[in-house]
Amino acid sequence: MATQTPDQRQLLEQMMLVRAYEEAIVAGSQAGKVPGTCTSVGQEAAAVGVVNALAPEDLILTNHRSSGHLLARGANPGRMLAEVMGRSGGYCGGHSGSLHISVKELGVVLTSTIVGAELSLAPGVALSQKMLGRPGIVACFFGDGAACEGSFHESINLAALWNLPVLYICENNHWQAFVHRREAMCKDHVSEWGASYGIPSRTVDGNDVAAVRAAAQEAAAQVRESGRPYLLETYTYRTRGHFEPDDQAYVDPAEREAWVARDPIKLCRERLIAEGSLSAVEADRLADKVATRIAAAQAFADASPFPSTDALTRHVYA
Amino acid sequence: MATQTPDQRQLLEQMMLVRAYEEAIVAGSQAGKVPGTCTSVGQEAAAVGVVNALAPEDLILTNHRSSGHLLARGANPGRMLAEVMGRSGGYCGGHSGSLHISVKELGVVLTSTIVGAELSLAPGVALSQKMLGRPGIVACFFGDGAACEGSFHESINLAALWNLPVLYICENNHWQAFVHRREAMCKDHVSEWGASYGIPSRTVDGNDVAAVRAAAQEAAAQVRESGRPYLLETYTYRTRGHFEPDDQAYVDPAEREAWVARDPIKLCRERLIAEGSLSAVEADRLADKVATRIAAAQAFADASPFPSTDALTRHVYA
Amino acid sequence: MTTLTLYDAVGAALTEEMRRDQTVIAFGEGIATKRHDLVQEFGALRVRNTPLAEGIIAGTAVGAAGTGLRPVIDLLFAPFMCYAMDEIVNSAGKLRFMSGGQFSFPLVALAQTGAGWGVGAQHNHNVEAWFVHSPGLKVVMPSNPADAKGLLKAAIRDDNPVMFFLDIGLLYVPGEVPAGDVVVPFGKAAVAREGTDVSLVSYGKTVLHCLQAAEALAGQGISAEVIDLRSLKPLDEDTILASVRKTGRLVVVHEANKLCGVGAEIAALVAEQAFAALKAPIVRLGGPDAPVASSYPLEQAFVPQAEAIAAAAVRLCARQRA
Amino acid sequence: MTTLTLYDAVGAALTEEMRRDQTVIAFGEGIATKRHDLVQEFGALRVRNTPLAEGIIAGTAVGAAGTGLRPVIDLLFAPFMCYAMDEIVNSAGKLRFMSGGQFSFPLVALAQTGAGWGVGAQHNHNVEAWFVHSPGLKVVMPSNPADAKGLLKAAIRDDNPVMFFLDIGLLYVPGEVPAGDVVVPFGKAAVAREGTDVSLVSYGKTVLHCLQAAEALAGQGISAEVIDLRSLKPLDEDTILASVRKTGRLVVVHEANKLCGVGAEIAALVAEQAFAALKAPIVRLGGPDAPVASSYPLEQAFVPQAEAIAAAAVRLCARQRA
Ligand SMILES: Cc1ncc(C[n+]2csc(CCOP(=O)(O)OP(=O)(O)O)c2C)c(N)n1
Ligand SMILES: Cc1ncc(C[n+]2csc(CCOP(=O)(O)OP(=O)(O)O)c2C)c(N)n1
Ligand SMILES: [Mg+2]
Ligand SMILES: [Mg+2]
Repeated sequence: MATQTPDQRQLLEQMMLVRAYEEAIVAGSQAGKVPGTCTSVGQEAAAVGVVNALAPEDLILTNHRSSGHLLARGANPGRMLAEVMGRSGGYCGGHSGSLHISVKELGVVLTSTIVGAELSLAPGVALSQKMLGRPGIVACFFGDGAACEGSFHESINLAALWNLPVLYICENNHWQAFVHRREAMCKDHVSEWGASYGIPSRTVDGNDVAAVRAAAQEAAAQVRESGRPYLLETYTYRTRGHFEPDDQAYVDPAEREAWVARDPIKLCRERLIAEGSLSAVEADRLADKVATRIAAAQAFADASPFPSTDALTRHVYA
Repeated sequence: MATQTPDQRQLLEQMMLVRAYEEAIVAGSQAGKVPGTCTSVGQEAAAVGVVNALAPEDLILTNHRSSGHLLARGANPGRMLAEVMGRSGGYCGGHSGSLHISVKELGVVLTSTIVGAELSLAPGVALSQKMLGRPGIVACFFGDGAACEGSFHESINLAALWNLPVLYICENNHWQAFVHRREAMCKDHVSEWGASYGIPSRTVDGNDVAAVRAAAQEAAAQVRESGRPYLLETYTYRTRGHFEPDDQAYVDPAEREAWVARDPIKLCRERLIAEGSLSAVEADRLADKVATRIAAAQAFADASPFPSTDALTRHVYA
Repeated sequence: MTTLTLYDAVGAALTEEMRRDQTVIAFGEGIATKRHDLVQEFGALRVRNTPLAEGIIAGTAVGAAGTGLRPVIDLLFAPFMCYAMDEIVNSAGKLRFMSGGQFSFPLVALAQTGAGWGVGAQHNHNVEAWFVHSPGLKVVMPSNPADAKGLLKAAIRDDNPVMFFLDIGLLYVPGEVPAGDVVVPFGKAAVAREGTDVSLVSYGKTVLHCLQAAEALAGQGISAEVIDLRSLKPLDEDTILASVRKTGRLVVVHEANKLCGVGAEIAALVAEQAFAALKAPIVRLGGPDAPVASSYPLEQAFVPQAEAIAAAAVRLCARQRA
Repeated sequence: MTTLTLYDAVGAALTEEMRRDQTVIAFGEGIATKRHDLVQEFGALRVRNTPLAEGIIAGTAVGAAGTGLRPVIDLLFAPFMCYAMDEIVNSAGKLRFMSGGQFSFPLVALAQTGAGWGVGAQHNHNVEAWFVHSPGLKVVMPSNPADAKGLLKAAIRDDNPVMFFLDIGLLYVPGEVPAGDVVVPFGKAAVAREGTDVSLVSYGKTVLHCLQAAEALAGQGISAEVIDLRSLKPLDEDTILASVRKTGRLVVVHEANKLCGVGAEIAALVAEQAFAALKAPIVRLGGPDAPVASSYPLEQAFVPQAEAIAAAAVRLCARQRA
């Protein structure tokens, strides 16, 4: 426990950073500074837990709901915010916007906002790793919605068949935009689909950051060792809307509130405090630290100019 | 047994008709009268067994390897041959050719040669049956190759979710054109994939026409009763090439010969003779009968004119 | 007359057609959530949410249309149709012909398209020309709520698959819509403004830019005619050709990539059929051969604006005078 | 010089490029079976059969290309690409731009296209214009084995996704191919025959029909220039415009549907950029807005033939003389 404690504080801090970052985005959206964007409020443990189980040489494929993956990986929130706001200082020079930020230097590759595309791209990335003799597995994040696309079937079948080192992480957050998971699949767990391909698969409580990290560590180790895919499902809940703004009128309040009560940041903080490994003062200090970082990020993004129109046709062809 | 015997003779006769029809196609292909076409030699029991388990009001979706489904359903071999030869007397006026013959009057609907398309179309056909209050389930034939397309996943998930009366029949013939099933999926049986959707699924020996029919009868009854999908896999082998001509140089002769030894027509004939329900003379008489029908069909097709060029843009828009 | 946004005009057409015809059904990723009033009126079987899988949404529509229903599907944003191309192009567009006319496919596929939300190239990509190029499909794209309602009624009644594009930039702009059962037939362009010196031919939101340009041109003594195509296939060749035969000058304007776009088709049509009437080169204004950036100023700069349209028209008219 | 079919020229280019560059790999539905010699030389990891799933074949190519490999994929027949449109259009074509240039996608997608096998509209459908219309993709379609080899070498070396169309009608026709490392650069059309009275612009098998027409026209005293585009994007605008500026007359010919096809693009280009040189209307000859029937005579009638091309040229030249 002694060695784990400081580490869990880092996880807490990362989750708080994600939350604060997304609060800034929401504020920006409400102020008209940020166009259509998705947050991952309520899902921070699922993102932070998995990313912290990866090695630096591992590659990540993420999707439209990527703040947690990026920030946990060490992305600069200022450059992320700038990107979301369409500024030239963003990671993709404003070409991406919020939905498809990729950061090659951090191993976050090829982000697509076509739901299911991360699944179609992952085997090829793993094939490169394998054929070019590079270390590092490929972590592919996708939603329960993406699991309904045919690319789920095609991707897992190929990765299993070709022995590709892909850690598939399905963030089952109960929603596929405005459609409840129940309206889209008969079973509760995407991991049940994984089993039929003959690959290991498992569901973990996605709101418990320690459990997620432990499960992801074990899964990543298996992928590393076997060179074969693994399907890990993080069972969680999207407690803000699908995108900004979203009144969530379609959401069953009882279902949502049960999950809000299990907010991953709250759970983690309470546990650390209960264990005595975090004091209330320290928790406040963390909050201040995170707020300061996000304020600086916001300042950076605000100061970053819009791209000039000659960027219109830049980077189309290599 | 007494009631089954004449019936099994009909199945035998149908299989012999399919074989003779496809031999005519092969001859036509060798004579340059028939363009690219696929036969189903070795798979006759899988087709004939299932189609004979269906009711007249059931609808059928088939694919590029459809001779058995069509003939068992009662299609006119002359109009089929005419279609294959691109003649105006064909079921589709020569617009289809061999790969996508549909015969609405027999309930054989919407045939596509895009592998996997039958899967994508089936739920909609079943939805029509259900919403328009029509009796009849939907039998959707597809190959082990089609099972690798994403449409397999999307189709079964939707049919299970919406309670659609689809009998999925996977004809697992070991080949996906020039690729062996082993190079395309980790498991031997497509039925294993079905299980994870929470629908009944099962594999049957596809070379035993009686076994196929019995399994299909049971499956069709379940679909009819539950209104829900069922996945039946007929495990069989394509003993001729993928299309005409095909030297099969890529085929493992030992694997093929083991299946040729279990040729479905031979199996059925031998069993009936062993049971004493068919004499060698009667068997020869069946062969003659079938040959006469196919000769007449060929004469019809040969006499049918090619369509005139004003058919070029006919039936594009309704 | 009532005032409706284009989004609500679509809802009104859907409601009226579902009332008129029991076989009309609607499904898609969230349509039952977003248009919950339809669920309330027509029940949860006729208006349905689906799993997130465009291929099977479109395939199910094709299967259902071929066997007696008249489905309307919502594919959300146009680029998502990439997952449904087989079902749209190879099945909906071809199976009637391939079956020798045994089947027909009365279905409507709705998709939002174009600039306006700043969410980048995988949401904002105008692909209507693909479907004009593909046989067996009809393609429409209204520029205002009234046409949206009338064209959608026509689309639902049509026995062919119709690709129905909704310009995102127009979705929440209100406009006058005639009450009642007003159907806008396919293949009839609207002359949005009459003129004699130059023809500005467009569809979707750039029709409005053409109208602004025409207004500006009027101030400079140039009389511009504005043609709103409304349906891209069937295309109203007669109205286009008649206009160019009158004006002798053509500017075609759209947001989509110029290369092999609808503008290319119209330019080619005119260069073939109204060549003798042309007094000046044809001008196309369209998007560059590039994805669209998310960044607001870049997104806006992608779309041909009134100034550029007017400038092109002035150049063409100057040529003649010179 | 050796004599090769187009099919074998593709094999030769693949072999040479795989020898030259370890990162070139090839996969698809049956490529390891049909081109077993490649497996023998380069091993079962670099040349692979795949499951029957075009989406994941293309997606895997995009993923691999974006991270260091140079995949060549065989998608068999062009209409099967409908299952890979997201991977090709939304991923391969856009992710470089969307990432602000962080990634590039050096991949080649092969597909057979056009009439010749009599297997109907789901095998025979020319969709090259879709990809010309889509940003970030290059598109080529050779008319002979030598160009097939040289263009494929260029395609494999190109850092962008290249859609490589093989005309089925030409696949087994032998032709002279220069030995060794001859690369045919993109964006350079070939003047297949020089002439002064009319420009016949085409690509793929209809180039041969244009050459036959030119031969026939020569007998009637009409000197036709034949341009073989070879690459459809980038398009060699200079060669096209120079030819039309010389001849003053243009016939564009292809097998694909005319509506929003490559012919429309070329007609529009000329009507914009070489208007003053035009002595007669532009003529497009292309497929009708219909799927292609399987029936042999209908399949053949779909494709513009030499007689129709020559007749169009005669009409255009007569106009001038009249
Ligand atoms: C192919 C495609 N279809 C639809 C959309 C629109 N869309 C964006 S996110 C989303 C929901 C995705 O659900 P899920 O995969 O569960 O991820 P989540 O948003 O819940 O994290 C939808 C429908 C899209 N971007 N791409
Ligand atoms: C989407 C698509 N990809 C590829 C093909 C080419 N093709 C036709 S049949 C076939 C093999 C199909 O295998 P399977 O589904 O097992 O059916 P089988 O031919 O074995 O009966 C292939 C690859 C096609 N028609 N459609
Ligand atoms: Mg979700
Ligand atoms: Mg098979």
